[in-house]
Amino acid sequence: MDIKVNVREAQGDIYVVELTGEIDVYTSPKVKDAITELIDQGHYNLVIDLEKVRYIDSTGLGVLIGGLKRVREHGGTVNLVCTNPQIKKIFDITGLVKIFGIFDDEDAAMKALV
Amino acid sequence: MDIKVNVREAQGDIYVVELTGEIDVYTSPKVKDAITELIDQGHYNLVIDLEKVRYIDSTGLGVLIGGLKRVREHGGTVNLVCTNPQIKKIFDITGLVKIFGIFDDEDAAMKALV
Amino acid sequence: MPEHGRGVVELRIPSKAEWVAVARLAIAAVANRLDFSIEEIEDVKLAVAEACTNCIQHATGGDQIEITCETEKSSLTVHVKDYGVGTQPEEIQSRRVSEPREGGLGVFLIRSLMDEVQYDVHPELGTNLVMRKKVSA
Amino acid sequence: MPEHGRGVVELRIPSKAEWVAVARLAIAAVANRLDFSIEEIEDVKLAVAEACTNCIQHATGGDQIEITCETEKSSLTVHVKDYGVGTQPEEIQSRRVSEPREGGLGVFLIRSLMDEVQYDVHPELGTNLVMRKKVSA
Ligand SMILES: Nc1ncnc2c1ncn2[C@@H]1O[C@H](COP(=O)(O)OP(=O)(O)O)[C@@H](O)[C@H]1O
Ligand SMILES: Nc1ncnc2c1ncn2[C@@H]1O[C@H](COP(=O)(O)OP(=O)(O)O)[C@@H](O)[C@H]1O
Repeated sequence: MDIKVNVREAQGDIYVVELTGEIDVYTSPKVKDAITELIDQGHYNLVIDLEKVRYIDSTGLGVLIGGLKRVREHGGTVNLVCTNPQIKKIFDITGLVKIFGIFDDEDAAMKALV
Repeated sequence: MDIKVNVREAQGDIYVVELTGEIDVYTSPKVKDAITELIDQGHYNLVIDLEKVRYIDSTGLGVLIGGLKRVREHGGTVNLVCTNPQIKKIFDITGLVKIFGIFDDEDAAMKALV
Repeated sequence: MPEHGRGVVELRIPSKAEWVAVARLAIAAVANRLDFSIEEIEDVKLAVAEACTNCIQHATGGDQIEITCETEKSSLTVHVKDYGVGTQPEEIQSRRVSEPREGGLGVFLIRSLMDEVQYDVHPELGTNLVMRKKVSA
Repeated sequence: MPEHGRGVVELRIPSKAEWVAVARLAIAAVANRLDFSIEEIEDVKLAVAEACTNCIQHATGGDQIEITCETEKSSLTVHVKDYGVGTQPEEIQSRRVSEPREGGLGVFLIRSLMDEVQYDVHPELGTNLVMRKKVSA
């Protein structure tokens, strides 16, 4: 019932944000802070890896959408890594599948950014 | 929050009862039934494998103690397989470590019976 | 398990973000008593968490959230009640996402994940949400 | 997590075996809000479950169990209350096991796993158990 945020630089000024745990109204501010910091530093191409996320609620989705909106203003984008069926279902029913690129692994998410 | 009971015959008329799940006031009658059935059929040397048990309470301990008492009346015994530290701790603080043979794997528990 | 309990479980948590996880785990344990699939249990978990999140974020002044679960053999009904100064009934609506926006997904998710959803809004007394999920199998 | 909430969480379950798992998971989620180790959380879980089990097995006529958790930064206090026709105070005792016996381990475990344990027995009104666990770290 907690979230771990791990940020690392990949090739070509892409940053990978790897999240572990549960993203809810309590933990999402921590995710938001990490994404905001990257954007403030001028990094606009992000891969957010949700493979180790067991749960996400609407505040978590809001943080992802907020990040996407900000990087888009700078010509960047956010790709997601997610294979968990329950979480993919949430992106499906909210229509967010049409807004985010969702990939099966970090490699694919990264390649789609370059 | 459920228990699965798997009974199988091993060599030398030893029976192995493999439990998976949580043993509490709700699920322990199912464990008791399985053990009682074996004893009623005349099997008095049992290995009860707790490796896949994540939780046991006093009613679960009561079932194990009850089984041990009954097989002892026929010269048999019950050996346990358990390495989970939290569960071992329960056997420790209740003093049941002195009453049960507790082993790291089924092989060891079985050898000690023969 | 042969017998599935009808029963009422009540939970009361402080109306603060850090306690939503308690509601989530408790409701999952309650749902687990019924014949729900894992996916259905996750649905109920998220719907109840969204409801709690809305109490925390929108019900000004309420300091407790009351969650009442009524289980029957083939359905679970959950009441989520707050005592905050609520919203106008017309505020509560769900919408599909056509362009990225940060808010407004909670009620939409609740309506999507549960079979029946009813809001009982008393702007001065708080909001009472009743939602029901049927066992599909 | 930087801030640990003081707060009160209340749970009410039917006094039936199948609901103890709900209390167990809810209390684990509450304990998880404090700085308890995994082992300490397991201790609290088992102690609360044993208390509920005793309500179910010994508190004749009570149909509900009320569990109240008070969290502070460095300790968790749990009240487990039933409304059954209870026992005589002297019945509730814990003992070490010298020979195999099926019963009588519950109260012993509660006293071993928690830091403070107090029974408040009203033979006609029900039993109120208050137990407290301190965060060791
Ligand atoms: N418990 C509640 N108390 C007061 N207002 C509520 C409550 N639940 C929902 N609402 C209202 O419904 C609106 C939609 O909620 P939701 O779909 O979760 O989106 P968001 O929370 O992002 O606004 C909220 O903005 C709020 O006005
Ligand atoms: N909530 C309760 N209501 C009535 N009696 C209780 C309660 N809790 C404990 N007791 C009494 O304490 C005794 C010891 O309980 P315990 O150590 O759990 O062993 P057991 O349940 O196997 O008897 C019980 O037999 C019962 O008489």
